[in-house]
Amino acid sequence: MHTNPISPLLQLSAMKVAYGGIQAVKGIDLELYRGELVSLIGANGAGKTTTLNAIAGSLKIADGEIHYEGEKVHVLPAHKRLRRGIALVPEGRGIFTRLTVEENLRMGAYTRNDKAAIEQDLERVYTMLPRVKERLAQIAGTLSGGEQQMVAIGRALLSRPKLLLLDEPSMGLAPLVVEKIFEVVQSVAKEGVTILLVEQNANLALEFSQRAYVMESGKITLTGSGAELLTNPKVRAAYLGEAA
Amino acid sequence: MNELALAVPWLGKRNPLAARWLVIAIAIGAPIVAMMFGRTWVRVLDFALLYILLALGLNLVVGFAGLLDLGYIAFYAVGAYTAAFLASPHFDVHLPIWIVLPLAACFAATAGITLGFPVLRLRGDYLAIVTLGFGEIVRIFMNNLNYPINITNGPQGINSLDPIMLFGWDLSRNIQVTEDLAINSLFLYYYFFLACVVGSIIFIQRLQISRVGRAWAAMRDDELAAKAIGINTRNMKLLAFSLGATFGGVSGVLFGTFQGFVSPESFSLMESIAVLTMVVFGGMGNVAGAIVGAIILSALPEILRHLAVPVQNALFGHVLLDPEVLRMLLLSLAMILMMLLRPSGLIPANAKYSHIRYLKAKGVTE
Amino acid sequence: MKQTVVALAIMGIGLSVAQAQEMVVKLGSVAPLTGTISHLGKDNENGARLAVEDANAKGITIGGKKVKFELMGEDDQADPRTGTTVAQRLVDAGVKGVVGHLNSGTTIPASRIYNQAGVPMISPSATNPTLTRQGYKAVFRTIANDVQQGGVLGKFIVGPLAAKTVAIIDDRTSYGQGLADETEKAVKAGGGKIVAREFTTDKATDFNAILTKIRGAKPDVIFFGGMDAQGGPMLRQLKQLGVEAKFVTGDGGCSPEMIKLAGDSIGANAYCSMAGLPLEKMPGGTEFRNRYKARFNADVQIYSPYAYDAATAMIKAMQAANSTEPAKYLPELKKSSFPGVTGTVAFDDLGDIKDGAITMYQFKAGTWAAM
Amino acid sequence: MEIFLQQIVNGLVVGSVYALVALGYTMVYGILGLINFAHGDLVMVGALTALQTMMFLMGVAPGMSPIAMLTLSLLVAIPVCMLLAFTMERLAYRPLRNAPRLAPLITAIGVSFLLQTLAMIIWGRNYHTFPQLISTTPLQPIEGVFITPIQITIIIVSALMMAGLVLLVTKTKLGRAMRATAENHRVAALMGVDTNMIIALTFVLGAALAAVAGVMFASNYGIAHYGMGFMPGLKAFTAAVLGGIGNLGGAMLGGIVLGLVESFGAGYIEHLTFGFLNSSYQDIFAFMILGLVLIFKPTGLLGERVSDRA
Amino acid sequence: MITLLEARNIGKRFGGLQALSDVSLTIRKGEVYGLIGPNGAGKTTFFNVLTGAYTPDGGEFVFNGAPLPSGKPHLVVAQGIARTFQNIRLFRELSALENVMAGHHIRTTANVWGILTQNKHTVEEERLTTERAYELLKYVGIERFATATAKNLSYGDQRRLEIARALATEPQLLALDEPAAGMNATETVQLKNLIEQIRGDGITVLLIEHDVKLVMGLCDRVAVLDFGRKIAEDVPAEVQKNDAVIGAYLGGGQKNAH
Repeated sequence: MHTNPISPLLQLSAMKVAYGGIQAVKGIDLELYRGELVSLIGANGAGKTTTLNAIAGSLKIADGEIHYEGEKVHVLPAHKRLRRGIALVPEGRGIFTRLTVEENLRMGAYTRNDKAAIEQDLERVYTMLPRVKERLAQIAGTLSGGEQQMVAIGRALLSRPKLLLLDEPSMGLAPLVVEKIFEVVQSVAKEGVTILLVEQNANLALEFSQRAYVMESGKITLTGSGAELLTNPKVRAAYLGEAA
Repeated sequence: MNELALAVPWLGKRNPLAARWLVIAIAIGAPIVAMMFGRTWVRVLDFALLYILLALGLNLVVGFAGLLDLGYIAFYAVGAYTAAFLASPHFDVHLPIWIVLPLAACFAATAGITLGFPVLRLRGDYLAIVTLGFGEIVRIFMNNLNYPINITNGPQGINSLDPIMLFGWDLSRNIQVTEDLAINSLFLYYYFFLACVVGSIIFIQRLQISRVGRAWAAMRDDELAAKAIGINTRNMKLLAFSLGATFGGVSGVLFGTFQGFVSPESFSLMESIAVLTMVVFGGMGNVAGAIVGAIILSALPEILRHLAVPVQNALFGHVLLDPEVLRMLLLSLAMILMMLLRPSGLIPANAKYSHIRYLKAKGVTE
Repeated sequence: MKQTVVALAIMGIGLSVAQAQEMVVKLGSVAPLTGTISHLGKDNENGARLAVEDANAKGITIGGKKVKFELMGEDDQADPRTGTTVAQRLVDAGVKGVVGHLNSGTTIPASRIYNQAGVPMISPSATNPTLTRQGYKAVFRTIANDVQQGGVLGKFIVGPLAAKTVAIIDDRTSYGQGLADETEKAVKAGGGKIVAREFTTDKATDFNAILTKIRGAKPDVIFFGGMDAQGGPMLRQLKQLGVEAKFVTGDGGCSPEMIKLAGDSIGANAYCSMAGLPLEKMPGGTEFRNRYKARFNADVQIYSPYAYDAATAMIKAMQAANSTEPAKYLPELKKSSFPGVTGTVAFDDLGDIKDGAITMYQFKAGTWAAM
Repeated sequence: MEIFLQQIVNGLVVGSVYALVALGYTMVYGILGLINFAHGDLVMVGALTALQTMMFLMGVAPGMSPIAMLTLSLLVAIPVCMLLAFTMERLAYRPLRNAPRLAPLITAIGVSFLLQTLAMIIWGRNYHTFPQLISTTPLQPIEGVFITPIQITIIIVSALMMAGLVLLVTKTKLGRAMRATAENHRVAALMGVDTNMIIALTFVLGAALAAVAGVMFASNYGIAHYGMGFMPGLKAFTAAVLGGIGNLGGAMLGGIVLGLVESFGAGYIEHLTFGFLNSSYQDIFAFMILGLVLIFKPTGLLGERVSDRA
Repeated sequence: MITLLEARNIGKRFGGLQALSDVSLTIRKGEVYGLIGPNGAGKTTFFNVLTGAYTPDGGEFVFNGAPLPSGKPHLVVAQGIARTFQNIRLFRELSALENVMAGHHIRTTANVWGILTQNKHTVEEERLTTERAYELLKYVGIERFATATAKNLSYGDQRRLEIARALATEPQLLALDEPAAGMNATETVQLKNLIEQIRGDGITVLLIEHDVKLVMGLCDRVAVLDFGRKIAEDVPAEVQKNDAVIGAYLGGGQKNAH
């Protein structure tokens, strides 16, 4: 399909999400263009994860619209959105703990039937994530947190996504591991995959992102380039409680 | 009683007081109306009351405390056999009902704790299968304990249980009021059972609105949080098992003495399932649901039995399906459709665990 | 009374309006029509139905009125509680007599209700001795009880079969256990030795474990107290396990169904007992079998001839008393004595079938042949 | 000694059937957390459908070889059961996926009654003789130990079917998707798995196994009846829990263990309890073993710690 | 200052993950003590070990000078420690009032016999429990929802209800696990006031919180956990300046926005 290069790959308009009686996302607008790495930062409970889940189709939206490649995708179930190229690496990694590492990776290619290409992609993931390759036959639940995160990202890549949604890839990981993971994220971005990153580690996220949105209590309160926000005192305030 | 009154369609919400009187009137008048259709229906009502007792007891375990028990009928068996041992020619012991009833309640409660202890750690479906097994084990023991010593008389069952004597009245005999008017024994049983049911409802509602009822509900809704506020979940589970079992035991005694005959066939797995179905069908976790479920599901087969032939004759001009087949068909469809249409049961739980009247002074109302 | 009629009409009971000069007399038949032994239940009902239809065909007149008999068939689900409810239902419906129930466990509690209402009850199949020892005047049976049948079986095992060692299996039902216990007593009394006593259930299909154990005890004869649905597969498994002992069972296994279910595993070493004389030897016995087949498109199972005789006994008693009122025809029923399909139908003081002649059968040429 | 070996054979045969049926319970439980009470009745439908087909075939082609007849009848029985399971899932269980926990259980009991009643209407109340197309003449591989070709077939077919299922589940893409769905519906959907389809498929696969189990069960005992599914169903369910419900290996192990326990229980309990207990307690060994296992290992023999399913 | 709770070298391991290693800290009577750290740092695990949901692999807690029983949550509550949960865990089918009444369970004594006979003690206790629960609802400001079913309350109100329920156990130490998560600014301010009020009433508060602003504004002292270890313990102003803390929080450690 030929699409206008200037039109956004993903566009959320006035999207609201509610569950369990709580309105977690209170009408947000957000755009993502092809090839961008954009991050969504904010305190715990601000609605970031909910936003990602709504885009991927794990949660139904209450109001508003999600356009992807110019098409309304919020009516589609999650598995159909994946087929269109939206992949989510969920918070807490969502590894299938009882499957082996290789099986986890192959689950990523579930919708594909091009066997040869899958094998190629697997090889690419192995080169990108050498530590994963050493553990292919291991039950994924026994991996360390960092390794699991690698597997989760690798798995998402095997669906050949156009849009990759990453939910807190650094959560609970040691700084060295976090660094590794961000290297991977960057290399993925370089290959032209559009990335929307939710991250608590604001410094890191903003450093790597071209643009970022700041969420607070279900609303987007700030937006700008990564560098701009990095020096924005409001961002620091949101995290460390320093007087703004 | 309030829950039951509120459950009365239409009237319940508009005029609870009238609804309450209606419920009382129905409870008292039912057998008289039923008698117009024949004694069968009074007997059906008698059994319905026994099922209400069972359903109330099981609701305590499953609905209030959230413990799925598929072997509940075992306690019914314990009660019935206690009556058979203590008031029949079998051992030639003939104790009065006032001794048999509490003893049976104690035995059943003990059985409840015996079941409860080993299964404390189990949850959900594991608990279900182990309790199912427990029910079968009890039945199989009843069926086989005629050897090497004859305790239960095995599959032959125990016959000629003593009828219930109340203040010198023999409930199994009709009372001749005048020459032409006799009060049928079925009525006597009905009102005696009704008294037991009313007593049970009062007891259960008192339990429900107490620290115990709240602790059960808490445990059911979130066991971890219940522990975190200091509820000793182990003791509460055991209490639920033993109290639930007590109801089973009491209704077992009533069943045994009413039938005059006890045999293991009456305590099959299907009976456990039937009682559970009543509870879920009516609406788990509330007294009114258990009662309505028990009435409907114990009477429905009889009504279907009655209507199967004439209705088919009227509709098709001849009998397409044997009445018993049609009955099974409709019963199974009713179970499926009911759950699909109202998964929370006929009367979804709306149980109260506190008395708002204590807060009247503070201006709190429903 | 008026309300009652209206109420009944509402409930869908069309009160059958008798034609002038024709009196409708209802008889009840109760047996499990659902559940594991429903095939036997339906057989019972069919037997009673055939008797009623025969009587109607003959055109019987009682008390100057032409009588049309109607059979009310009910399902007691082999459940004691349902049994009493159904019994009450029959009494309410004004039946003048009841053929049933099938199991002793349901018959005993139900008999109390019939007795209270004064409605005669004849069970074609409940064999527990207790039934007729409750002191109820209106309770009868056309089948030999466990003591009668077990005694004969035991003597047969140690006598004609000359067994020294016997293994006994029962299905833990009231029938199977009662018969097995009585047979055991008789075998012991006759000097036989019980080398194994094993148990199964009326829902089981696999008996390999207990049969293997019995094989280890090497009995001359294996006796099974239970029904054909277990007996058939049991014979097959005996053969598969290479057991060559003789196989003896009671009337519960004395059916064509048993032969069908045992397939090619049944042979001349299989025996069974049945109360009464063999159908073939009775006047009208073979005829009964053929007519039954023609009418219901099914084979006689076990107890339908007894049900037929039970219903016939009631009808004959009514004719003799010239009344359909239970109180009036009950004395005649007690005095019954006529050649039925299963032998001479006459009751002793308790209501048991008198001198219940019990015939032993051996499997020969594809069928049970009287010995 | 030969008695001991014979009891092993007896236990293995029964256990294989239990295991096959238990797989169906465990698969559905693993993926949905639902006890599909009607699963046992699929065994019955399988057997009776096959019987009907055989009757038909005997009528139209009397000379057909037994193997061909058995195969054809399986080819009818399996799809019938699969279709039935699919319908069951779609109409009775799927709408209840988010309902209170006990609602689907009651529905399942209702479905079980319904299947039995329909079978009673279609096939009548009588016990039917099931043609024993595979020989039941016993062989004696060891003096005093008897085993029939049909029993050997049962053990082999069960083993093959189980192996096939294990291969399917562990080695194929579909199997991966099933395991992934069982572990986490949401994430599986994120991988592009149509979880509804996978769940329906699980039901259907279990039904196929049940159909085969039914035909083998009926062939072995030469008997078929509308109520025949209940007891094996109950035992198989027990076996599944014993092994650790939701776990394929557990279902197989549980089935075999249960078969052996019943067999040895009936054979030896009298000696072990000095004559106090006897084979009349055969049916409770299953539950006693189950109780004991669960007391010491609440998740069954091979079960893993399941997280709170509230 | 009197020490209320002392954690001595607490350790807890899950499989390969050392969730807590050698954590020691001291909470003084009457203070609000904050426990912060990035996601996965071990804060909630510390809570679970403290309240008896888990047994620690090493170390012990001393409360009011006596060791706390481990692995027996109801005994811990009896000693006077109450908690809330990160992902609210109310008794969903009970009303708000009943939730709080359930919380009073451990301080009441009616038994089955008393309940059956409705003796004086039982009736009186029940009345007092009801009134007290209502007072607590009022205390947290949601008394108007007393008869509403817990699951129907708004998120913020559910949080308050959970606190009221914990207070009903009559604790000396109230442990709050991320009470402000998911709250908006106004709700957070109200929560802050509530916690201050609780402290004012003499109850010691242990607070896990992500909202650092809230923690800094509220706590007397703060401990920071990172990878299961305590990396700092001090008054808020000092903690905020601590490099290790800034590194753990804003990430990377190498990038410092000062």
